[in-house]
Amino acid sequence: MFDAATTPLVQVDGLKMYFPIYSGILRRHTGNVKAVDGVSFNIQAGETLGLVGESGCGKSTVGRALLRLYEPTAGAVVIEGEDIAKLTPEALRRKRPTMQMVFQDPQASLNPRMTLADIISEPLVEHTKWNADRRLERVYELMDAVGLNRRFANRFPHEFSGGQRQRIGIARALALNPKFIVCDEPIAALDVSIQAQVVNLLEDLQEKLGLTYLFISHDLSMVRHIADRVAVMYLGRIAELSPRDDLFAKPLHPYAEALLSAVNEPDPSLARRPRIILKGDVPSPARPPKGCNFSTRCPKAFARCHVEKPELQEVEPGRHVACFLYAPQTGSTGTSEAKEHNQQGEYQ
Amino acid sequence: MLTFTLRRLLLAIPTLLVISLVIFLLVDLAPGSPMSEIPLTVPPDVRRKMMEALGADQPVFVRYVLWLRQFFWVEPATLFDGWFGTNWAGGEQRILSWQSRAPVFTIIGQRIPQTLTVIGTAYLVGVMIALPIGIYSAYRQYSLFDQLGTLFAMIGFSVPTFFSGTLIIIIFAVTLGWFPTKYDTNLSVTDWPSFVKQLQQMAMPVMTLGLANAAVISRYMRSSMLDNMGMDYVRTARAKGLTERVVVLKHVLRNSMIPVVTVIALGIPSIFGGAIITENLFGVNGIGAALIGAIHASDLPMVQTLAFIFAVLIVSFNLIADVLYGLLDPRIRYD
Amino acid sequence: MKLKTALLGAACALSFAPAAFADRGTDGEVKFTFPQAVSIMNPFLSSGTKDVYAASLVLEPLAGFDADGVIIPKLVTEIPTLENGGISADLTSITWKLLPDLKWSDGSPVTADDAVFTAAYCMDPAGGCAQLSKFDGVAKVEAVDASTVKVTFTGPKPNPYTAFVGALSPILQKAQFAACQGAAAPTCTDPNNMPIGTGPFKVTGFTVNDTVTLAMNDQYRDPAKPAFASAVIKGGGDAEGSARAVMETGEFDYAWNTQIPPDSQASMTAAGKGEFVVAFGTLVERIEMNMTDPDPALPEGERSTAKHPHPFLSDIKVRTALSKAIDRQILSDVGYGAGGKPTCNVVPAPDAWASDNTGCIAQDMEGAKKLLDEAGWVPGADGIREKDGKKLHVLYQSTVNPIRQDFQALIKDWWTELGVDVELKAIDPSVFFGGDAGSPDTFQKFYADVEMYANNSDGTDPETYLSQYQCVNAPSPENQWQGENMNRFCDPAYDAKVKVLTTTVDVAERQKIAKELNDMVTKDSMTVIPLVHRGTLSAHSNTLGGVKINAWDSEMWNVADWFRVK
Amino acid sequence: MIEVITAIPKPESALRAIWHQFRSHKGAVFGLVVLSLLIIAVVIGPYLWHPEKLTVVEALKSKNKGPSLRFPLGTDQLGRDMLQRMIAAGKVSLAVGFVAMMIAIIFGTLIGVLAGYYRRLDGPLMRLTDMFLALPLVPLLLVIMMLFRDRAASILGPELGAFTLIVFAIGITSWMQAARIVRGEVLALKEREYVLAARSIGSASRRIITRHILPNVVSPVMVAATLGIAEAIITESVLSFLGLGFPPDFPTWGRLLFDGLSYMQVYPERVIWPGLAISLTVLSVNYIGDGLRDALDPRIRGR
Amino acid sequence: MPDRAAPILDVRGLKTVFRTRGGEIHAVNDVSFHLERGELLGVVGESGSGKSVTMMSLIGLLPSPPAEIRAGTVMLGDLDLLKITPEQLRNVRGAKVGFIFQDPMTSLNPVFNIGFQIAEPLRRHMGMNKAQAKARAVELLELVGIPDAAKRLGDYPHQFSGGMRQRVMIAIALACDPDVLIADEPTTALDVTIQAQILELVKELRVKLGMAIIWITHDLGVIAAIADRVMVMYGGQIVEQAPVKDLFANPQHPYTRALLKTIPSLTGAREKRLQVIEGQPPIMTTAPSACAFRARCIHAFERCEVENPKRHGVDQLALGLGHDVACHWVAAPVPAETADV
Repeated sequence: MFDAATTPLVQVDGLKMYFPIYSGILRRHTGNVKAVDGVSFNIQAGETLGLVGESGCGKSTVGRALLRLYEPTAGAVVIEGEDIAKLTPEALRRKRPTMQMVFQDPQASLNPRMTLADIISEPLVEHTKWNADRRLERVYELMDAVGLNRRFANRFPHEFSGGQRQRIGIARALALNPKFIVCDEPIAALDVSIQAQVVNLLEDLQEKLGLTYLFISHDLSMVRHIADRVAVMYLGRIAELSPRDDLFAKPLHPYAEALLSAVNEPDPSLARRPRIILKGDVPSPARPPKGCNFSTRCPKAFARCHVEKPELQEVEPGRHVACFLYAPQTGSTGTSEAKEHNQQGEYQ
Repeated sequence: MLTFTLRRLLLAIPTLLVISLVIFLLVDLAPGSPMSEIPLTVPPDVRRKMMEALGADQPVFVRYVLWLRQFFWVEPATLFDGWFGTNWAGGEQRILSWQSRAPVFTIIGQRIPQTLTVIGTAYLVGVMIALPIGIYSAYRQYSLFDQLGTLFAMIGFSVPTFFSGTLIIIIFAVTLGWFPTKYDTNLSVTDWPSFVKQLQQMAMPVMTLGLANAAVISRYMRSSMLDNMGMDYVRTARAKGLTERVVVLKHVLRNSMIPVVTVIALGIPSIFGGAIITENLFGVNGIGAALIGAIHASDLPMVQTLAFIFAVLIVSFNLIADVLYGLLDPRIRYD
Repeated sequence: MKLKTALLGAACALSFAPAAFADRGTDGEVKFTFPQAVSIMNPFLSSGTKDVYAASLVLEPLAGFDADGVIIPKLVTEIPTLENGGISADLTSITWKLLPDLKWSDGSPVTADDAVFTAAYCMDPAGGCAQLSKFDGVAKVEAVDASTVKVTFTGPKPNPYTAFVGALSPILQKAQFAACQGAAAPTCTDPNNMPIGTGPFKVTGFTVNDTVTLAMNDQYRDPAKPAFASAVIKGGGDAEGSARAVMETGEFDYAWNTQIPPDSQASMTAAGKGEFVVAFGTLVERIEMNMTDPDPALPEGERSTAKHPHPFLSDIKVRTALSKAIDRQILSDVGYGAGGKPTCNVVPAPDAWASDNTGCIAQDMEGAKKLLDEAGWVPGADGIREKDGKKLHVLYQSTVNPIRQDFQALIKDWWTELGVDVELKAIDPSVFFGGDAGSPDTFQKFYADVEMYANNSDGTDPETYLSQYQCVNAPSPENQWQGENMNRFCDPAYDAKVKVLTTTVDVAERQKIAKELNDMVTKDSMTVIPLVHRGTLSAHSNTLGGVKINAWDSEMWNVADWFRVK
Repeated sequence: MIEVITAIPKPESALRAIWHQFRSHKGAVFGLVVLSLLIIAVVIGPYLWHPEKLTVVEALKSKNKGPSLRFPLGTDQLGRDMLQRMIAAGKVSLAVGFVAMMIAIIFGTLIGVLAGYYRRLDGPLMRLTDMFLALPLVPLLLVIMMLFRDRAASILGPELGAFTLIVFAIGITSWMQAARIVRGEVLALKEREYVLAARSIGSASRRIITRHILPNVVSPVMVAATLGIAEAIITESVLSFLGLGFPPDFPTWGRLLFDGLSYMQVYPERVIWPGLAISLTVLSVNYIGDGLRDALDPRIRGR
Repeated sequence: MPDRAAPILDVRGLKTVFRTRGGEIHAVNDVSFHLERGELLGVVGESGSGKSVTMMSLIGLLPSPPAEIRAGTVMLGDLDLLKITPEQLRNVRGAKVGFIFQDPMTSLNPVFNIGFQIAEPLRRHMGMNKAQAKARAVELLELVGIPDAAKRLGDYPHQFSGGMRQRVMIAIALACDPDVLIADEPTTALDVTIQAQILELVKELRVKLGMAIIWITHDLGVIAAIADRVMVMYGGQIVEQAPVKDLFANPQHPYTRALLKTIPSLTGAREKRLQVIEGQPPIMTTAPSACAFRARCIHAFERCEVENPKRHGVDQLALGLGHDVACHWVAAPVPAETADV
């Protein structure tokens, strides 16, 4: 998985997505909402990268900027060797079939006035010259693949339950045989008993079709289940990017740690992680703190955190953390110090 | 909020300039001549001389620039002089009506009071009728009252005022003899009998216009109330144990009023613009009657000035509606 | 002879004053309603009838006309005539003697200077005076002494009663208007709205296009008049509303110009609160035949000009046939009721000037058909007459006006029966009468085959009116379409006869020539088809006494004599 | 599997579903019935009702008659049969109302969609809309009619020319409300996830607009449209009154109403018939609009 | 149970029906439960399981029409909330029963400041004047942990973050010291770190104020963290009820079991594949005459198709105290083997 020889399917480098703020009488550009502020990661073919964080941290914006549904402010998004961020509109259009998206709200992401068949065949209309029969055949194939009864082809979205709608959304995303799918909180709006169905479906499809996922979610337990590696975002930046098992066993970044501790384990018999209650709220992305973005709420923050932004660095093999508590892997003192801090953190 | 308002005001200036030019050209292009009311016995050369005396023979752009100057400098200066006794206008030529040779602004000044009283009252009455109807229709959606309210609104939409107005005259003035058919603009309210007289002469135009206004606004009120009746905060209010009265008339109404107030604000220019047909029908002789009279007589300076004032009012009240929205809805802050 | 009638007229007017007449200002207020509101009180700056009539309550001419069209003195001691030497023997001057002790409503004396000023005021080329034609041919106006005004003409003037005669040319006060001459005339808002006059009333309040309030003039020359202490003129609305306010609700005493359908007249009269009165002047509703070709295919500038005669209307048989097919009595009944009567003359009144031409009154559909057959226009398969493959298609234009639209509908029916294909068009009056050379829809351009409107002669003498049908007066691109000869009638014999008329002094002779001219454009050539002799319909309440409607001067010519019936 | 395919309901059911939903709206059904009757009356009325052609004199003998067997709606001041005139007038009025409304709606929707969808066009187009809203309507109509009447008449003939010009003039001066409503809706719709989804598929803007935006602005447009018909019919009557509408012998309901006003007191039925016809049309169109709005929305329909 | 004091809230045989154009929806079917003083009762179930509707039925918060309460008694102390007049019911709402809703953004009226919104129930029920209400509002805001409480009274809901808004909602619900607090998914719309804050707060307040709480959620994790007792709802019925430890340690109803399995664990062994409950929750168009879960139940057998199971507790089954379950298979698990394949 970490074989340097294989080029990753998706390479994101220094992605920034600023939404400008205009103010004053002359509507001068006076600032930016830094929704995504310098994010870099790779996704290998066939891998699932989990992207977690709280609402407003910019995780969905990353997903959308990745498919250039937003025009990124800076940075490169290389998918299969082509920089999505710089393609011409026509080239981008031709590139679209390789990368698709599954949306959060299955209600909102389906046009209420189109039938299921119309919705699923829309990408086919756009990108193939197939006739209606050929398209319908493909629609049936896809419906079979996502477990929707063919009889439903002429029904409208509102006639389906949430889980079925999400299957429609997935079928639409699959229509053009994409390689890479951004799953933007695909289960957040679903009931618990349905979430599992959808996650299983995504996993099955990945296995069958060799898909690559960017799985955006705020549900840590689901991410733990599906992702191979996990990136934890906070206020537009990646706080930690680690292999799944490492992260869940021992989060390094204080934020990741607090986040994991806040999740309520449904099984009282299992050992509960000591809860770290963070104080206050997430700052506004329009006015991020001067130093580390997490410095305002971090229980371990020290002077440097308030003046300097830590970069994401590899501190252990495969584990990247943006925190001054950890020195880069090459240094030796940093690690032990970090561990010390970490220990303290655990028993707060 | 302030910067938003200032910005919108600045933007309004070029918009209004363009509008003024378009209006000027449009009115100028329109067919008709100020000479049409001159009897046929007046020979052509006399007519021509009369046109010259009006300045109507000047090229249109010359007249436009002159008009701009008069509108934006001479008239405000004259007004200022009138208040403070200064002499900014320096006796410069004001905008004169071709029809009456009187300054257009003097005429407008004479006519605003009755337009505001009558049309304003009609609007007010319309709003006062519409709000309860809209509120109750929404509160009892699909009830008999709601159906009747819908019918009332539809009738208000579909009956032209020249029809309803004439009908009202025949019923209330001719048959019942309750109200005078001609509005006396010289009546000044000084005591109780004159006040009653004023009420009597306002009754019919107010009825005619009130019906039309109430129809539109009650629809807005109803749909806005319906939008808000289902909101979560209504449930919260009920969960607090508040009475239905407080829930509906305080919590729901306050929210529903936000869009309705802006709709009401957007309708205000039409008060100043007068109601052409109604004013004419009842002899109110306000701004609307002045406009239609000026159009019939091809009194271009009058039409141009009135049309432009109307445009200014529309643009201003658009702005006011936006600002009101921001003031009423604490969630909205224009930056 | 003329003096005699004039004096008789004056005596008549005076004797009308009932004995019951009490003192000035004892009858309260008289209320007028005009469907068109008063714009200005200076008739020199607007010749809108509403303005002229309103002003006539305040401003007076030297002499006016009574209800029979007889000239009567107003501010002068007597009417100047050849006999009394008031008119010079060579007909080039007329001398007026002002009444003694005549005062303006502000108390200052009326002098000959005021008349001199008034003439200068109107004749100033920059002033845009609407009554300039009243001073046509006036060389100079001078004050012989404080009470004598002498008007000198450029040549002999058979009819010298133009300047200072009638409501259209009253006397202005020099003191008030001195600064308002020439280009400044329109800017003098206050004098224009509240002129000082000699009439029975003076203006106390004026709101443009709305209301005029007046109070009795304390300086009025007859100390017993007016009976009313105040007057108010409320304008606006429509004829219906005005009539209703007098006839049904009784809110007003007098409504001018209440032209409403005959049925409504009847029902309103039934309410019993007032009565309608009609004044027959010279107004004639007529159809003008276009003698030139209005074909849109012709190049602009040649359309409707003498270059191209009309393809079928130039044939007198067609014109006559169209006239014969019309039943004028029906038109009059349907449109005007008591306010109209069928006529075949363009000059229908006064009787002495009107031709006894009644040949067109009876409808003759068969005769009309025969004429068309003779002219070669025979019915085609669709019933429409055709000749040489061309259909008989008539574009018939008029102004927007319910009665005219009824007329159009009726006449269309008759003409359709005749086998003529009729296309109707109604044009907004402000465009039709606007005279804008840029508009295709003016009555002068006459881009249609026939057009219908009403026109009248100003005053009792039709000379100017009849002279309009001279060749030179045909509207054309050369004169910016400003002529009055709408149908482009052109007959050298007619022009010659008009010339004779302008130099003839003898009234009887003048009347004879006028009748001949009338016949030439009507029954002889059928270029003008008169339809209805129209009166002005007004209404007054039963409590208003002294009303004597007048078609030759202001309807309020004798307002000083009006009183409240108790 | 093949069995399953054959069992798939055909899309026709959608139409039936719309009809089914529409039928459940009592007001809409009433509106449809009334409007259909009016349309049928004006379309086949002339074939069923053709009173004998009277000469002017005969007609005038029976002028201003009240309703009778011979003249079901009475006669006018010239003795013309009101029923016949109402039928002829209805054809024109209904046609003007619908066509002018269509023009206004199409134009307004176009402007609204462009302004809402393309951020760069938003400012200029909305200024244009403001300007039209602020323009004096009557002079604008006068100018349009004056400039083009002759040309239209010469190309299309006096009646069709007048019709074309009138509906165009009314359309061009009444699209602003629709444009503003549509723009607001489009601004909101643009942010919906399904539009984003369409973009992620690579759909062109044109297709997104036609497939995703337009169908979803149907409801507000429907409301604007129903109001538009009434306005168009009444505006036509004002135009005719000012002499800028149809030739004077060309009756329309608005015109009959206007003409009848002078006779209102004596012969009230003269205004009642056209007034009733206009009001019924507007009323029924409004109710149909209500019903259609519900019926076209699959979410409501499903319930 | 009989030896303990009478429950603060006792609900018996509650039936609620929605009348829609498509027919009736039986949202709550014969629900009976009780709430002890000072107890925190967790209610879990998927959306549409009737948990919110049940709680709103108690104090008449459902819009009627379309909702209609068909049967049942709701005893709050001595009052039957279904029998008293609307006016009396209003006196209960906000005073004796507080309510917290899911979405703190939409549940607060956007156009009134929070000071006003907190003061409203105080003035209505406690008869306080403006100044008293204001003082109490400050106290309440401090109680729920809003810093600078006095200053923030004049702020509007949109000026607060999601967590802070929910604290305001709690302050409103607690304003009149209610005996019962009903919290309808109060943390679902919040981020986990904020949810943790709110849960801490509620735990604290319980200790401080000692009221009984009904906590509706679909998140078993939250239940595990704070509840004393749990009710599991499905198809408008209570299918299982137990003290919290008992439920997690010894779930009985197949639905409860499946639900616990579908949720991946954060700390436990990572399963290769998630357990799934196939199918969809039912829409109850008729009153239940069979087990509502039968279509998705791996243990379903003939009896499940014909008879709606009754709840059986400690008397009939070998369960812990206060643990009962409505399932034929649990009551007589004979044919389970055949169905289990």
